Amino acid sequence: MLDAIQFSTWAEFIDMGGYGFNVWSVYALFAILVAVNLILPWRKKQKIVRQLKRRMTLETEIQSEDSSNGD
Amino acid sequence: MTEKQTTTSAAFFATLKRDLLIAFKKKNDIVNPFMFFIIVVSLFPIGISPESDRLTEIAAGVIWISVLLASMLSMDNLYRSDYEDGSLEQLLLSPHPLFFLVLAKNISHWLVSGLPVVLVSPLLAYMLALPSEAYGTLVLSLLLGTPIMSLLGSIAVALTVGLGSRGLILAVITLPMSVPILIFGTLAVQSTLNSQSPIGYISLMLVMLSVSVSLAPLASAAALKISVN
Amino acid sequence: MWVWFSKLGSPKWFYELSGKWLPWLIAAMVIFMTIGLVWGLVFLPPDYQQGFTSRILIVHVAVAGTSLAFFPLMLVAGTVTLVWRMKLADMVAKHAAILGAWFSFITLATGSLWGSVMWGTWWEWTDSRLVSMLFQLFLLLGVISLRSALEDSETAAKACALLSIVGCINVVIIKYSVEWWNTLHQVASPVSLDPTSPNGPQFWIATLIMIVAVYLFLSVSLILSTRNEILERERRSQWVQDLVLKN
Amino acid sequence: MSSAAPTTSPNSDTDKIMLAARELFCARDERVLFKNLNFDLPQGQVLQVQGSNGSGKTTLMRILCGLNDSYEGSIKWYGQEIEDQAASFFSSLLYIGHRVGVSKVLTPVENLRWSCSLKQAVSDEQIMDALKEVGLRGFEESPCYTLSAGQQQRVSLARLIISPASLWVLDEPFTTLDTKGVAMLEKIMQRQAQAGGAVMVTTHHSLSIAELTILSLG
Repeated sequence: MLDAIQFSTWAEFIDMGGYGFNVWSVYALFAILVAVNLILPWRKKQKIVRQLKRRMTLETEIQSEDSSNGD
Repeated sequence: MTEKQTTTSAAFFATLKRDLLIAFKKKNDIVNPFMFFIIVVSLFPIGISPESDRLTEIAAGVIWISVLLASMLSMDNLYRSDYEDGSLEQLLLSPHPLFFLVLAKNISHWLVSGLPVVLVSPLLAYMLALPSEAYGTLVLSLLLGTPIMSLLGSIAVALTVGLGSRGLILAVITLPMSVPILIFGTLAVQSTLNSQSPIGYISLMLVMLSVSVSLAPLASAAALKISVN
Repeated sequence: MWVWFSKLGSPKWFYELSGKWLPWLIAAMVIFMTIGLVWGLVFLPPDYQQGFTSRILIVHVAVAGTSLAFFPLMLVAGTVTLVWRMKLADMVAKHAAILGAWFSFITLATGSLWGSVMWGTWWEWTDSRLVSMLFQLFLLLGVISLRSALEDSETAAKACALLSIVGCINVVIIKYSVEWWNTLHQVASPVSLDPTSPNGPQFWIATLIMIVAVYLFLSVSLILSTRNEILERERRSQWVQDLVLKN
Repeated sequence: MSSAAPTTSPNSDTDKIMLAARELFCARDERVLFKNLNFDLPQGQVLQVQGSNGSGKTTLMRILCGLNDSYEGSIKWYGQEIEDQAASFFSSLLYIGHRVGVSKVLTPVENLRWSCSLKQAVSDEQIMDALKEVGLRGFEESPCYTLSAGQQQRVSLARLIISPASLWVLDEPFTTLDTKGVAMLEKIMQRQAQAGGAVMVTTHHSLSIAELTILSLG
């Protein structure tokens, strides 16, 4: 298994046979694609849930005020 | 059956006549795309080079792109005023197939804004030093290409007719769609310049035109119904 | 059949079902992506022609291949929206357009990073794949801007559905016409190397794994966004409120 | 918000029901405009739709015309689905909305020539007579941008006189009309009802028409 590793030093790994910039940029872009499109929806969901909760507590407060005023 | 048929054609011609009448009364709809086309084409030699050799090389592309821009900009008013004054609702409530009424509007729009541009194109081709043997192909390709542009643009205009301020959205939607026409139109001219027969490209454009004539008005009609909803 | 179909259209049903599937999809995505990336970066032997740049291709080919799926997806979603008026289809279509634009952009960027090594140029008009991907990106941006311009959500849904259908037909025509255009302009083409030219079996297996990983990622991201859209659009319904209270 | 009760006239035993709406429901952007809305429109009746601003009057009118399809429920035309007989429905329908469908660039005659020929053949004499009846004599050949809003409204009303359509759907046709114009329109509507046609109209006026029934929305 370890024989199959194509690099013997870290520097070689970073260098990628002289094309380090291009190879790593591509992997970075891919990482951005994946991260952004998973993290954004995930954070948005939290935001939506938070807003919904706030609105619902507001509504129940208004309702309870209304009913106490009505009595 | 025959009775309905005649009224559909009557409605078709009534719509065609009405739109032509409006265009001739407004005049701007005819003059502006035409002027725009001439001005844009005249800017290229100033921006690139006055040498006729270089101009010859770009002539077909410049004319074609300017035609695309002119036809796109002139599209904006295709359904706009009808939408604002309520005529569009009347059009949608007609018992006749909307396909033909939309087609009538597209034809009238092309006659008014597309055809004049095509007719003046040899003059501009001369100014851009395009060899005269290519004039015929240029005009023919434009004659086939501009109606396709009108028909495709009509879909985008119909989709955006309800928008208050449209800005450049029409361009963003329509221009990418015009790529195939641009390719075949300019290739036809180029092949004439290389003394090859442009017949292949011309017949391909003919196919594209007939497909657009039979499908695009359907999409435009559906788009109008969506926008007026 | 109809019961199933109308169930499929129900946002609540989709929300519950996708909630069950999501952990599995995410797990599969992580596994495939880890295998693909580690293989690609560490184990893949250099290609005899392209050296280590073949590592770029594992990612590029996977993303490019997947981004071809967006217009067909939007074609289906658009048809369903227009014919059966299924709201769920529109929610998927909305986020498919955005994700599709992302994919197209990354395809172009990774493609030019590869091209800059192999062709010696960042942008090459003689490569028909890049050109037609560029126009696919433009068409997707058109759909996105149309949606953001239209205020009424129902009008926006139908209008974007129609534009997606027209756009899908157009993408196909553009693709073939650009290819043709290229074959006629090969006077001084530096594009002698094809991005799909490496032919070691290792390369293709790694690419295949990445393609599966990217498709899984696409589904996960699309499902997450669609679920958000469901919560937003159905925020007044009882089941959403119950769900929020449980959280 | 509230539902309206069916308001069929009590003596509708032999009248043919032209338009029947059942269980109409319409929500716009999550706001319910109306639900459980039922009504019949028999021949020979003028149905006035009333309701406060934003109660969905215009939406209802557009739904009935088929301009708006975001609703649930059924609308039947002589007992059949409208889609099954679209051509006959649309040739019997005449709709005048807020936007009256009059192009400002054209003259009244040119406008009517087009808008009437969308439904049926029309002669210039008919158009001239109709324009005379709506009080636009002398304005036949002036472009519509020189006319006042009320006069433009009258141009569109001339279509009512020319058209043989049996169902009129008029959305706020009185707003820009003067007293004379209101009386004229009431007369035309009454004539339509007496001839066996039907009218649906939204307005806040109290109409003096014998064949009137009222449908209240919210």
